[in-house]
Amino acid sequence: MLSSKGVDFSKILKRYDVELEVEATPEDMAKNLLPKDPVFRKVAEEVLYMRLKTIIPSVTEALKSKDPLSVINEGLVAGMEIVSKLYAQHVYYLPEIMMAAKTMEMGISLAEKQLEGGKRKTKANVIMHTAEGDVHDIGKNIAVIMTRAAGYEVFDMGKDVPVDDVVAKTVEVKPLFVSGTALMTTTMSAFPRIAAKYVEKKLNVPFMGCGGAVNREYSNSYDLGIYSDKAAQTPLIAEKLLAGYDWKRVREEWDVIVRGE
Amino acid sequence: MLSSKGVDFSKILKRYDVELEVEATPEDMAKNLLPKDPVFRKVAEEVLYMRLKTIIPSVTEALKSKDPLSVINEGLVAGMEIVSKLYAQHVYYLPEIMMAAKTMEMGISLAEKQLEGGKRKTKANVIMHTAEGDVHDIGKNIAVIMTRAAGYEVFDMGKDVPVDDVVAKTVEVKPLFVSGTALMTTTMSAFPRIAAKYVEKKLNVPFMGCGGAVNREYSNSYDLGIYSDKAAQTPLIAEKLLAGYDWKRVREEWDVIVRGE
Amino acid sequence: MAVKRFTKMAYGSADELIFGRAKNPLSYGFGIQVGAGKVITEINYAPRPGTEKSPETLRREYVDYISKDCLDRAVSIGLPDLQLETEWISQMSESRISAPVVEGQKEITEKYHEEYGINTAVRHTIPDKRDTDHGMRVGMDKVNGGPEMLFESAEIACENGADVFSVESMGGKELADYAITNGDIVAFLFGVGYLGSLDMTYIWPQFVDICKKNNVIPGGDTNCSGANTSMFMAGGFLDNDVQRTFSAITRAIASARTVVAWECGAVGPDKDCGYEGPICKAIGGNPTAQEGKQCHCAHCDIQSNLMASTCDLWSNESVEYHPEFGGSSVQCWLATLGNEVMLMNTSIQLKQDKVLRDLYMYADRIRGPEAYILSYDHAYEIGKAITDNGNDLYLRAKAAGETAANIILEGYKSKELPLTKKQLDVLEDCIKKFEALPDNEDAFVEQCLEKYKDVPMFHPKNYGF
Amino acid sequence: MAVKRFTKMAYGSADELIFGRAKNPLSYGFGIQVGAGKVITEINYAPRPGTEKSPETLRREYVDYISKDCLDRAVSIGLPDLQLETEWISQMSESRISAPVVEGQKEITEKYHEEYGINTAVRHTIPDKRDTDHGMRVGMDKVNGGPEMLFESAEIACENGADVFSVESMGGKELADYAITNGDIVAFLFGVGYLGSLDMTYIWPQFVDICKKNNVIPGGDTNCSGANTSMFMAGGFLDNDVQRTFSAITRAIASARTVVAWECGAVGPDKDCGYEGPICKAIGGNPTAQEGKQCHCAHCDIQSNLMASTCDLWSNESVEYHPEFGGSSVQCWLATLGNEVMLMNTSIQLKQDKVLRDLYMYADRIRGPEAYILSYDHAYEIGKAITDNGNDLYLRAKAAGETAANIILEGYKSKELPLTKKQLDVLEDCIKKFEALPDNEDAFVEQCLEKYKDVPMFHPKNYGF
Ligand code: B12
Ligand code: B12
Repeated sequence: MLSSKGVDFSKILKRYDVELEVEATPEDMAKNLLPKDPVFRKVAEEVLYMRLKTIIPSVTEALKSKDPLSVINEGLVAGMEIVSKLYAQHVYYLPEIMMAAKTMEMGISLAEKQLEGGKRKTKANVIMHTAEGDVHDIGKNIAVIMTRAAGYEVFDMGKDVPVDDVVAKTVEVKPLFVSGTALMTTTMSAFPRIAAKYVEKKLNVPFMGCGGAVNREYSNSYDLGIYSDKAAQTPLIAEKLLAGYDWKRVREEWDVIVRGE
Repeated sequence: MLSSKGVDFSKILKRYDVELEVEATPEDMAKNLLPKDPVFRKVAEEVLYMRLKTIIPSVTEALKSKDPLSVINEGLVAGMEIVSKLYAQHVYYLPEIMMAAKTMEMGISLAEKQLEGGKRKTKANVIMHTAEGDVHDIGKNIAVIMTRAAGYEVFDMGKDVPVDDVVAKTVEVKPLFVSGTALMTTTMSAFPRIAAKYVEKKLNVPFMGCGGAVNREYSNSYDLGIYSDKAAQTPLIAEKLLAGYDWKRVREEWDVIVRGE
Repeated sequence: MAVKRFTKMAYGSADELIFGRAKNPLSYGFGIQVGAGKVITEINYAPRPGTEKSPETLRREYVDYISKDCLDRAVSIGLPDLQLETEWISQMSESRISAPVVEGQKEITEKYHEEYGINTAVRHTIPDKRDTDHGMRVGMDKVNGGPEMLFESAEIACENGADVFSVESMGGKELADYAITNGDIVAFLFGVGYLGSLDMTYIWPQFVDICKKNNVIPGGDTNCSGANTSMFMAGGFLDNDVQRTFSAITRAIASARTVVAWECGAVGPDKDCGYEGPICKAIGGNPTAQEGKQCHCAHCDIQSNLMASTCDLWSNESVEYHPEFGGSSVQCWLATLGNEVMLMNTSIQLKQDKVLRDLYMYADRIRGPEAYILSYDHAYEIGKAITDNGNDLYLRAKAAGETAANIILEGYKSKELPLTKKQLDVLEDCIKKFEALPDNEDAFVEQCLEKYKDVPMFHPKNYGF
Repeated sequence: MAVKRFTKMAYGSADELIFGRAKNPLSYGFGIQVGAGKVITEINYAPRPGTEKSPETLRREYVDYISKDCLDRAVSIGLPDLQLETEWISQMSESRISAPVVEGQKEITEKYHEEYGINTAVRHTIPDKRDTDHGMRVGMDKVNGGPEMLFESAEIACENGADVFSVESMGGKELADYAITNGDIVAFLFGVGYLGSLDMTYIWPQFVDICKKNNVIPGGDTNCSGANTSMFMAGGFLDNDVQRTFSAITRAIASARTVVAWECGAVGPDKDCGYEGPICKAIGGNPTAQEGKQCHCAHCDIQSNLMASTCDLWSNESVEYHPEFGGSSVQCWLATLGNEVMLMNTSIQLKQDKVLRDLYMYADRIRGPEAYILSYDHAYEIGKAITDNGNDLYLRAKAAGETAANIILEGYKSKELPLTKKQLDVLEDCIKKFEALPDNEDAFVEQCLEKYKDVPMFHPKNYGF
């Protein structure tokens, strides 16, 4: 092997990950973001630090002094919102998102048991699936978790889902929007087929085409189609849909929306 | 410099040009293709061997015993047809095509002087140009020559030709088809604009979109649009148009047409 | 077909590992010789959306457009050898869709071989559409017949003209997905290192039989579904959804799984997208297809030059067919790919191949932990850890992971390989988890079956439990 | 600005010619150093059709999409330096269209430099839209004002933030087109070698002034319109509309023209698409941008590795912006391009750069006559023929062409370089035509003005006659 003695590797490559390392710890960053109230703060911290083992006792404890809805919103969801911020700042990464979401969900199901009707009111229904013929579902799974964490009721239909099943489910649950994920250029053609059936059935539901194979141009090429590039963008777009934007307006203002401004 | 002694270059690359060299000479190949009649043969040979200096005397001589139209068709054009065949076989190359065409055209203008009306009947009018904003005209120039050589009256409008000028010329000369050449993705958008104006004006003229930037998909993306990949394909497509094919049928049978079958 | 585990390295030392030469070279197709002193270009492609509509349009896309374009460009630039790889799209499990493609590619590669003297071959890589919920072994899936379909696809490929057969098998994927998204290295070891190896031990003897019957080269498999997903999500310096130390360890574990195909009688070349190739080649001595510098059409990696240092075929992974200024996309990528191959072959002819190998390696060695462990010296060490435990599927995969983790830690401590604090944390966490593991298979399996019983889509019966 | 003809070679021997190091290195932009021991990546791109519609959409395309994508990917893969090149599209002659792009690219390159520490710069290459029929010198074109527009474009680029200025000037193109399509080497010598040099001597001092005033690096020019068109039409082994011996000679002639920019005060880097770069660098010692292996997105060439052997910047020529599996097209090509650069820089650090240079060179040396004459030993010889006649624009271009022709003939006779009969015929024909030429400028000019008076679009007044 040639010797690398005296080689100046910085002339060859730059380890931007090391050079741009974020020094802050989750603890530092969360300090000013956590709820002031000590009870909510405790619950939020369980989510923030992904304490799967202590989330149940902590929520149980909190429910003694607070009503279940505020435990959910001011404790559990507040914690998850900090997680999302840390993720955006490259302090947290995917596994943390997944674990924190799991922690939060455990807390929510517990709190929901004490809620009237047994279910908190979510922001809206959403359907997600991976396209017919396509088994690439990791991206979809991530999007599901992030969308749930943002307060939506997500119907996850799984992978390789027939077009007609998606349409039937849409009729059934009247979602705010439906997303499809396709990682193959040969499967993404399911999207316009679904959208066409919506149009036929006069279902005015935005269809979000996503996944590695899909690009914005493609998702904008059929009526009802909108695009999302990264799982973390879903809540941003969903919010606008909630606020009454239709698919055309989402398309027009897309660049601004996904910047989160 | 490292020594290349003993290096087996065949392990690195293959000079397919040398290995597949066509042994036949133009003389060999033309033998059975030349007209039998010695007068026409002489004229055809002048074209075939690009004899710019003797074409005039030879045609003058031929016109003494033959009528001008057959000198053109059975002598000059027949010679050019052989040239096209040799080109297809990689015995002749571009410069030979250009020189032979020049030779033929000199002969034709001479023969035409003795024709009634002073002009031979060409197969049809054709308009060619390079797109507005685009100066890449070599490909167009080659296509012009090849189309003329195939017996069409070509109106060469040059390069960077405004859309409206093309439309006006189309109204004027009623061509069999119009071609545009674009080498830049930012100029080829002139084609659908031209085609749209034809549609507006109810001009049923096929518009052939060509040039390095253009692909078949693009040329087939607007009404009236047809595609040609190489200059040598123009006569093949033109023939079908003459035979009454409309732009839709040319599109459908394109693969077969350009194979010359 | 008897399964023969690797308990000895094919190579006596790391320094023997080099591109273009394998211990067990192969000849196949129309004049292709792999691992015999020359690197071979392998081009892969994806059809345009919509062309899957009918057998005719798909055949035309693969044969008349894609294959023809590739062969034309290969001749145009003077490339002496070209292997095509067709990764079957989902629809091709149906014989009426796939058979015409396989036949057509055989025909056209033969035609170009005869007309131009270019050496050609086609690799067919079939999809593994088994569904863990429905069952992964023959007879289990009464709904879709996924396992039966897998072997049928192999037959279609082999009977209609494949020169090399490959698959990207899915055994262990459900746990790999879980492991990667949750950062759980033990789940990966269990899913990919252990269960994946069991699954391959189940499917590969059957593939090898089908290949032998049809005189087709049984190439190999890859852990695309595991280690590549992990690498992909670790990404470049702006991504790292997953930590790169984690993904490097998953790669090492994956190598213990990928070699199973060869233990079952496959002979290489394995698949380009198995970045574990350097380790596998060191163990088994069979030719390996790799990708990197010219596979950015398909995905971004940060060990692009390094991957060339030990390859026998050099691939672009895949590119969608569409137009570019320079021709069709397959032509453009083929040309840059082929030129890399020609550079490697020039170095062999000029006896400078070891220099070029080391340049490739050093260009990326410290770019990330995965590059670091795939540097041929380290790849050899990891291979050694596997063969030292060759007969124990659990221990060898664990040894691979642990060895990789320690190599990275050593590299960091010696200041050769920089790491971020987070990368180091995750690395140390993995080492701790490895250390806490039982030292025998039974205890490990028992522990994992319990721990991962709720992982979605995981059913122990799929692996013979 | 005084014009100083090259009458001496910048280098004492061919062996000193190598990638990453130039006699006259340069620093500019945000930390970019060229020719100072490191090769720099230069990426070029074309906007999607339709984006030229408005200043906003075009700026967004170039800055927010293309430049951002490139910079992101450069950081992602760990590339230390990146130069962007914007080849202006036709519409950009209008300041309201081009100024926002130039400004925007300046801003974003600065931002990335500050945020990530990546070294960055932008080269702007303006179009030469002068029309020979309307007149090519200032004041001649009353219709479109083409010559005035040319210098205005230079001002727009330089005043709004270009780091490097370039142009692909068109002097001699009308005769080059004629020469290439008709196989007339004398027409090429006259049009490109002689008239083109006169034209560059006219325009370049003015460009250099504009650059100096704005503190912009005057890079250089290229004979894209001549020798590249010829190379393009000679193509690969399935094309050769033009014979490769012919196109190789046009390349040598073009080098005598391209160096004129430097004689007028430009300092490099010249343009990637000037494959005459190795010859120019040998003569002038300025850094040169080159392209090859990773420019197949733009066009097919058959000297892809060889062109890297003497480059200072390494370019992809151009790729249209569109999606690929691996990201956007610019990202995918940038990554493979950048990896080549990182390989070169690794070889410099490991002191194996001369080995890698020779591997690049031998990979293509005998692939075709053009590669053969651009091999650095031969490039040096051709440069020498030019500097030996440095003060005579006619004789030096003729010497370049003749020397190239003789190098090819020698290569053929010594059995190093294979040629087809047709290639040999055309070569011998060119040599004969060179030999028949007069030995002084006046006689040559007189003869050509008469011979080519009917060439379409040729007007002697454009060149001061
Ligand atoms: C991992 C992988 C696999 C794994 C999949 C594991 C799994 N559980 O998903 C396995 C091994 C199973 C696999 C199989 C195959 N694969 Co695969 N695979 C990949 C790979 C390497 C990475 C994909 C991935 O997981 N990316 C990471 C995730 C997180 O990204 P993502 O899904 O795009 O999601 C992100 C965004 O898109 C977005 N998103 C996604 N969904 C949603 C939804 C919403 C609402 C929102 C807002 C956002 C969003 O957010 C995510 C994160 O930000 C890609 C390579 C590549 N370049 O993409 C090939 C790739 C997709 N595979 C490919 C192929 C060909 C195949 C096979 C056919 C191979 C074969 N012959 O067997 C089979 C397909 C079988 C089938 N019918 O589907 C090709 C597809 C080419 C094409 N034709 O288009 C690719 C591109 C590889 C290549 N370059 O050739 N593959
Ligand atoms: C030569 C050339 C030039 C020459 C043109 C000389 C001339 N007289 O045409 C010069 C130097 C002038 C030039 C200038 C520029 N160029 Co230029 N140029 C090229 C180059 C290298 C070759 C083009 C060529 O002549 N090909 C050979 C001919 C024969 O091919 P063709 O025209 O396609 O024709 C064939 C077929 O298409 C067909 N055909 C063509 N027309 C017709 C018609 C019919 C009826 C039929 C049947 C067939 C047919 O038949 C022909 C032969 O079979 C290309 C590279 C490339 N990859 O294409 C770039 C290229 C086209 N140029 C490019 C650019 C950017 C420019 C400039 C803007 C550069 C600048 N900044 O100055 C300017 C443009 C100025 C303008 N407004 O147009 C880009 C375009 C990118 C884009 N945006 O789309 C390219 C692709 C280079 C690149 N990869 O970046 N260029």
